[in-house]
Amino acid sequence: MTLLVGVDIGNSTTEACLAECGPDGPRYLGGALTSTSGVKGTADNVPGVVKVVQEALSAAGRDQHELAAVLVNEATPVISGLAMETITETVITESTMIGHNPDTPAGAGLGTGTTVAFAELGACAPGERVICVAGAGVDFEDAAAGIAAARDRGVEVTGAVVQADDANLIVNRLPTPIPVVDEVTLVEKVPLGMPAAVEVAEPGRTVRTLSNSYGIATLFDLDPDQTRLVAPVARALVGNRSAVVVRTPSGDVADRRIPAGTLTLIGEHARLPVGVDAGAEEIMATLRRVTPLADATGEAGTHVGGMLATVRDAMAETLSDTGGEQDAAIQDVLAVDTFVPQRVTGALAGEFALENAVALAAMVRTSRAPMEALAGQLRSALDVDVHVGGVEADMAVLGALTTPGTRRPLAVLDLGGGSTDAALATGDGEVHSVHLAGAGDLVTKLIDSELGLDNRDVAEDIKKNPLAKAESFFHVRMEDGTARFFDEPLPAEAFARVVVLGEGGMRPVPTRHPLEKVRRVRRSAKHKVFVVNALRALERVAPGGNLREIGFVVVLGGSALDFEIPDMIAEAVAAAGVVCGTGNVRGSEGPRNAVATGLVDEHAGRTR
Amino acid sequence: MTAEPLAVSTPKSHRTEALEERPVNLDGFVEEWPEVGMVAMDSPYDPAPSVRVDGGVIVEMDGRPRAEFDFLDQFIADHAIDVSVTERAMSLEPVEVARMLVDPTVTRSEVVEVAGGLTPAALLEVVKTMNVVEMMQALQKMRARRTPANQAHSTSARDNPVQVAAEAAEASLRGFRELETTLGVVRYAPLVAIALQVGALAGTPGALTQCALEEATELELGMRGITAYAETISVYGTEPVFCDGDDTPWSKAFLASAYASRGIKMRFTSGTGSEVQMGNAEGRSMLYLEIRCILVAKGAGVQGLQNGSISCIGVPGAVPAGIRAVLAENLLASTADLECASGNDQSFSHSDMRRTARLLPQLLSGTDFVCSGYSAVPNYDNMFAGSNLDSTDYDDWNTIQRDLQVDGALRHVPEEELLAARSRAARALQAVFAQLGLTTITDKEVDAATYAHGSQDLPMRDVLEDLKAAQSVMDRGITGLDVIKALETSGYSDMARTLLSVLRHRVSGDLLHTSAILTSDLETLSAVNDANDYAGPGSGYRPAGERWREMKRLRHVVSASNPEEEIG
Amino acid sequence: MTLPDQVELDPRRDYPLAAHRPELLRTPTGKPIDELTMEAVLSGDVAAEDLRISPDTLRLQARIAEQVGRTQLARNFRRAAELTALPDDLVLSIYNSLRPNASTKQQLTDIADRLEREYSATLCAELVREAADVYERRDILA
Amino acid sequence: MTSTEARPERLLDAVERGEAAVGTRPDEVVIGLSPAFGDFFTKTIVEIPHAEVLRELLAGVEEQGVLARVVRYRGGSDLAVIAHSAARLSGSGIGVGVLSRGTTMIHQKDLVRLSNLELFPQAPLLDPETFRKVGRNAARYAKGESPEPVPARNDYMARPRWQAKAALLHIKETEFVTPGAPPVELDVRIRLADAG
Repeated sequence: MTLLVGVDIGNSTTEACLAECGPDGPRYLGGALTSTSGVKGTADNVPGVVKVVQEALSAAGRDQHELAAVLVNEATPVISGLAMETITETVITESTMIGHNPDTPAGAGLGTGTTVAFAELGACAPGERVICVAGAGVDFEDAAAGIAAARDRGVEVTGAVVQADDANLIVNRLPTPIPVVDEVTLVEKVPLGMPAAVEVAEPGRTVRTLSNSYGIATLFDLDPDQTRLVAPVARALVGNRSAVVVRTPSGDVADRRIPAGTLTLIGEHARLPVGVDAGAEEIMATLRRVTPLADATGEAGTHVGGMLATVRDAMAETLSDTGGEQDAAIQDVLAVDTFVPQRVTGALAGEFALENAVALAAMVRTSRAPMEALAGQLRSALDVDVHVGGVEADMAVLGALTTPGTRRPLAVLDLGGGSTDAALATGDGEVHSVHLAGAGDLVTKLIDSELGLDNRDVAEDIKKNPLAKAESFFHVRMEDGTARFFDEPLPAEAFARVVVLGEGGMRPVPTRHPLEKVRRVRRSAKHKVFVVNALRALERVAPGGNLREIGFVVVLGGSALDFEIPDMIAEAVAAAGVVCGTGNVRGSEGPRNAVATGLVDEHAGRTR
Repeated sequence: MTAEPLAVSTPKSHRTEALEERPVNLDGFVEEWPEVGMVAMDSPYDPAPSVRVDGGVIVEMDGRPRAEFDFLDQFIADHAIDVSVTERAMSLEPVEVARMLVDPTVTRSEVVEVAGGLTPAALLEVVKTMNVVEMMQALQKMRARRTPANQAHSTSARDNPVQVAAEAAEASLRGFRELETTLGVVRYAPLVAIALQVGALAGTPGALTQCALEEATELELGMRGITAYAETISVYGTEPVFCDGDDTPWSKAFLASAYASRGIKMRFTSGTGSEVQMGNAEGRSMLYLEIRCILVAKGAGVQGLQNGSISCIGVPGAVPAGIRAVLAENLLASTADLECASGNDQSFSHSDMRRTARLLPQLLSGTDFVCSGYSAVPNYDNMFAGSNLDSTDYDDWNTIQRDLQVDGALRHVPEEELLAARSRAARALQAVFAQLGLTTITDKEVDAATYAHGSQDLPMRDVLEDLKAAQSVMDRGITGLDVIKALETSGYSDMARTLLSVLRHRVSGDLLHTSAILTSDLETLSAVNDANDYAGPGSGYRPAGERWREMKRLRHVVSASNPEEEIG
Repeated sequence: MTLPDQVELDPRRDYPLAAHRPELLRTPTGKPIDELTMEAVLSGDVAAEDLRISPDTLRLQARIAEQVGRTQLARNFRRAAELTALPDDLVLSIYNSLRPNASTKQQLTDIADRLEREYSATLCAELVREAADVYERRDILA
Repeated sequence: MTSTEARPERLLDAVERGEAAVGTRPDEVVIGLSPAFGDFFTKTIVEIPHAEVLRELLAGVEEQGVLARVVRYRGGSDLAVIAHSAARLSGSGIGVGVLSRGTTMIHQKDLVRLSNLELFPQAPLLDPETFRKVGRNAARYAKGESPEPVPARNDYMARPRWQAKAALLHIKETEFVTPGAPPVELDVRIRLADAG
C-alpha cells in the first residue's frame, strides 16, 4: 500500500486528494482545498501546495513521512484580462428635450406655449400661452404665487419647468393644476421665447403625445420632413412619465457611434481587422473566420488595445522568471454586447442613457510551464517524491468520470474565474480540450457596469446569491415571489432594500434599481458569458462540432457551485439530447477535486 | 448662563478685520456653566474631600455615606484607595501634597504612597492649588518611566495595507515605540493589522502595534499575535454615562484581566469632557469626573491609561482653564502610578499657535507617550478623525526638540534611510501576502508607497480581492507565527526574528508591567527597570550623548567647517 | 518545578525575566522559553498555544508588581492567572454578562460558582459576586 | 451654510392640540420635535432658523405625495428616543426626530431604539438642502421605496469649533424636558415674518 496525494493547482484554488493505492486500485482518504498562492504554474505555488497537502494528511490522521509521492498536474499558467468600450453616445443639441424622468413630476396633462422665465411672467400679456421656466433659488411658494397671479390676469400658463424638486409643492398651491416637470438641473439652458410642450402622465402611466412623432408634429404643426427630424426625440421619450420638448431651429437628438478602435484577429491563415464598435456579434463572427486564433492585437490607445498588451506582458513576466522561451500569444477572445449608463451630452437634467458597449475578455495560456522549478522546490519543502504529470484536461476527465452515472463519451466543462475550459473524452480514450476566454470575472464586470454600481464587491455578491426585498423588519420577499419571515428583526441597513442572501447573512445592495431589474441583469450576464461559452466550448470539442455526439456533460469548477448557472447550461444543451449536470467527483466531492482525483486515479492505473 | 449675549456686529476697524481672519477665531469657545458640569476644574458643586474608615472599609467618601455610593464610588473606595494610609493622607492640606508633588527632594514613591490614600475630591483640591508650571514640574517627576516615548497613528483613508506598511516603517524609524491603526472599512482589519506589524519591523525594531476595533475582534487579533497591545477600552466618570457605554467598572476590570491572561499589554482610555458632552455630568467639573476615571483604572489593576480629554478635546478646549485641566489629568494619572499616554492625539485647533501651546506641557515635562497618537500620515488619512500633529509637522517637532533640548522621542531621519525602510516594508508585505496566498501587491504599488505622502499618491487596490483575503486571514486562522514563517521564507530573516522576539515577550509577561515598551535592542523598558528617578536639577532623564547628537540633526543645518554646505 | 511563590525574586536583579531569569519561564504547554527559536517555528514545533503566557509566569510577575508597590496591578495578574484556563469564548461571554442590565443576580452568581468550581478561579469569582451585589443595589441587573 | 443668506425670514407658529395619537394612514410620516425646538430655541447650531428646518422637512415629505404630522416630544432630549417615538406614532411606521441644534434621525417603529434608518450626527453640516432630502427619504421609506441614504458628510475640524457648543445646546434642551409627559400633536404654521 502506498500513500499518494494528487494536487491540482488551479487559477484560484489548490486542491488535494489523498489516497492509498493497493492492488485493488485507489482507496480515497479525503481531500483539502486552499487558495492558490501566486500565479498558477509558478514556484510561488509552493506554500499553497504545502498547506493543502498537510491539511489533507492531518484530516485523514496520517503523517507526512508516510507519504510516498505527491502528484502535481501540468499546471499551465493562465492569465486573462477584461476591457470595456462604450460605442454609442446620445447627444442633444440646442436643448431640444428633457427626458430625465424625475420621481415626482406633478399635475397630469399637456401644456403648450412659449417658454418664458419666471421673473418675466409679470410682463406677459393676458391671453398669451406660456410655459414658465423657474430657475435656481425660486422658492416653491413664490413660484406658485407667481403662476397663480399670472393666470388670474388671464395669462395662460399651461405648464412649468423648474430646477428644484418642487413640482408637487407648486401644484398643491395652485387653484387649478398644470403639468410641472422638476429637477431640471441646468434649467438656465432651456431656450426662452421658443414654442414648447410639457407633458406629465398620471402615476403609473407614461407620456402619450411627446413620445409620438405625430403627436409632436400636431403640436408644433410640422411638415413631413420636419417630422422625420423629430422622430429621435419622440423615441428618446418613450417610457417616461414626464417630458418637455422645445422647438428650436435645428434641435436634434442624435445617437452617435464612437470609434472604439480596431481589433486585429490573427489566425493561422488569415489576419482580419474588426472595428470594436461593430459589436460583439461581428467580432465573434470574425473570430470564427480566423479560427484557430494565433494571436490578437488591439489599436494602441484604446481600452481593448491596452488590455491585450497588459495580458501579454503579464504572461511574459511570469514566464521570464523561468528563463523559458517567451510564448505569450492571445489564445481566445470573447466579445459580449452590454449597456453602460452614461450621461447624455447636452442634457439639461443630467439624463442618463443606456449606451451600447462591448466587453471583451481575452486569455493567454502557455503550453510551457516552469513546472520543474516548482517540483524542485516542492521536493525540498515536503521532503518527498514529486511527480509532475498528467495533462490537466485528461486528469479532469478522469476525475469527472468518478461522478456516479457517467460514462464515455463524456465532456467536462470547467467554469472558472478567468477562463472556461472544456475537454471531451471519446469512447477510445482520446481527450480533446479547449480553453476559452471569459468566465466568472466577466460576469461580475457586466453586472457592475450594467447596474452602474462601480463596486465589484457588490457585483460579486449579486452574482453569487439570490435576491430578496426586505419589505418589513420581519419578512423579505424572495425573488421567486415567496415570503420568508424572521423572528428577530432584520438589520436596519437592510430595511426597504434589495438584499442578497449570502452565506454571511443578508447584505443590502446599494442601488435604487428594483429587484426585477437586478435579477434580469444578473441572469443575462450569466447567459451571455457562461451559456455562450459552454456552447462554444462544447462545439469546439464535439466530433464534427455536433453536440449530439457528446453523451454526458459534467460541469466542474468554482462556478459550478453557482445556484443557477448549471441549470442554465443544462437547459441550453438539453435540446441536443445531452445529459448535463454538476459533477459529483468520487460521489462525494461535488464539482470540486476532479483533477486531483484524476491524478491519483491515473497513477494507480499505471502502476497496476 | 447669566450674561446677556453680545450682539454680533460686523467688524469696524481694519485691525478687527485682520484679527477676525486669524484661524483661532474658527475655534469654538463657550461660557462656563458649572451647574451642569460645563466647567474645567473649579466648580462650587464638586464635593468637599472627606473619608471615614470603619473596620478596614471606607464607609464615607467625599461627603457621601457608603449606602449612597454610586458604583464608581464603591469601586474606587474598595479597590483604588489604600485604606491603610487614607486617613493620614487625607489629614494633609491639599497645598502640602501639592508641594510634595513639586518639591524635587520628595521622591516619586513618597508622593505615590500619599496620593494612594486620597479620594477623588482630595486629588482635585491638590491640583487646584497648582498652576501649569508647577504641574509640569510635578509631571516630570511623576511620569512612571524614566525615558519618554511616543505613539503614532498609522492609518489610510483607503485602508491601503501597502501604505500602512510603509508608514509604519517610517514611524518606527522616526522613533515611535507604539503604532496604532484603525479602519474605514472594518472588514479590512486583518490585512491592515498584518501590514502595520510587518511595516513596523522594517524600521527600528521593537515598535509595538495595535488595531482599534470593537472588543471581541481586537482581542482576537491580539490573541493571534497579529497585534501586540490594546488601548481603546473606555471608562467614564458618572454611572449613567458608564452604563450608556454598556460597561461598568467590574466589566472593565474583568476585561483587563482577560488581556493580561493572554499576555497582552493593555491600557484604558478616558478624558475630561466626555460626561458633559453626553449631557450627564451630574453637575460635577470635568476634572473631578476624570479623576474618578483615573481611580477606576487604578482599581482595575490595569497598568496604564490614555487620557488628556482625547476625543472630547473640543469641550475642555472651549472653556476657561480647560487645557490646564487636561494637563492636570495627565499629572494625576502619573501620580496614580499609571502609564500615561497623554493625548495630543485629536484635531484640536485651527490655530498653529494654539496647537503648539496645547502640546508643550506634555512635551516639555515628558510623559510615557507624549502623544497617544501623533498622526504619522497626513490628517486626511487619519482614521481617528485627525490628530493635533500630523506627518507635515515632523520638522517643526524635531526643531522644537533641538531648540529646547527636550526629548519628544522623535528624530530627523535622512530621506534615503526613510525611503529604504518604506520600500523594504512594502516589499516584505508583498512577499508575506504572496506566501500567505493573500492579494497581490505589484511592484508599482511598492514604488508608489515608497515615495507617497498619503493614500492619494497610491494606485487603487482591488478592494473586493482585499476583503476576500482579509476574510480568509480570519477563516484560515492565520497567526503571527504564519507571518514569521512567511518573512523567513522570503528572505526577511531579521524581520522574522524581531517578530518572534516580540511574540516571545508575551510568554514572559515582562511587557505587562507599567509603562513597558521595547527598545530597539528588543529589551523591555518599563517603570520597573527604568523607573523615573527625577530628583531635581542634574537628575532624571536628560537627552545627552548619542541621543542628543541625534536630536541636533535637522533637514537643513549649515556646516560650520564649510558654510557653503549643509551637514547631512 | 518550583511553585511561583517559592522562587526568590528581586525586581532590580531579575526583571525583565526574559533577559535575567529565562529558566523560570515556560509556555502553557510546558516548553522552556528558550526553545521558542526560529528553527522550532520553521519546523512546526511551535504552535500558537506556545505563544501564550502561563499562570505561573503571571504569578511571578504579580510578585514583582507587589514588590514595587503595585498591589492592584498584582491582583489583576493573579486574576489573569486564573483566566488562562478559560477558553476565549467563555472569557468573552463572562465579560458580556458583566455589562449593565445584562444579567440577573442568579446568572452572575452561577457564573461565580462555575468559575470557582470548574476553574478554581476564586479571585475572579469574588469579583463577579461583588459585581452582583453592587448591580443589585444600583438597579442595573437584567 | 451660504444657502440661508438669501432666504426671507419666516416664523414658526406651533399650537399644541393635545396628546398625540397613533396615526392610521399608511401614507404619513411623523416628525418629532425636541422639547425646546422652535420654542426656547429658534435656530440650529449653525443658525438655520427652526422655521426653515421644519419647512424643508415638510416640503420634502409633501413633494413625495406623503402626508406629514408634527408632534413635540416632551419626555426626553435623546434623539433616538424622539425619533423612535415619532415612528411609533406614525401610520407608516416611519418617523423623523430632530433636535434643536439640528441633529436629525430617520427611524422605523419595529427597529430597536438604539438603531435607526438614517442618522445625521454632525449638526454643523446640516443645511436646508439636507433637511429637504431627509424629509424626502423619510417619505420614500413610507412609500416602501428604497431611497439612497442621504450622503453623510464629515469634517474633522468640526470638533474644535462646535463640540462644546453642541454640548451646551444639548444640556440646555434637556432642561425643558418634562419627565413622563406624553408627546403632543402640533398645528404648525410657517409664515413670512413681514406678513404678520
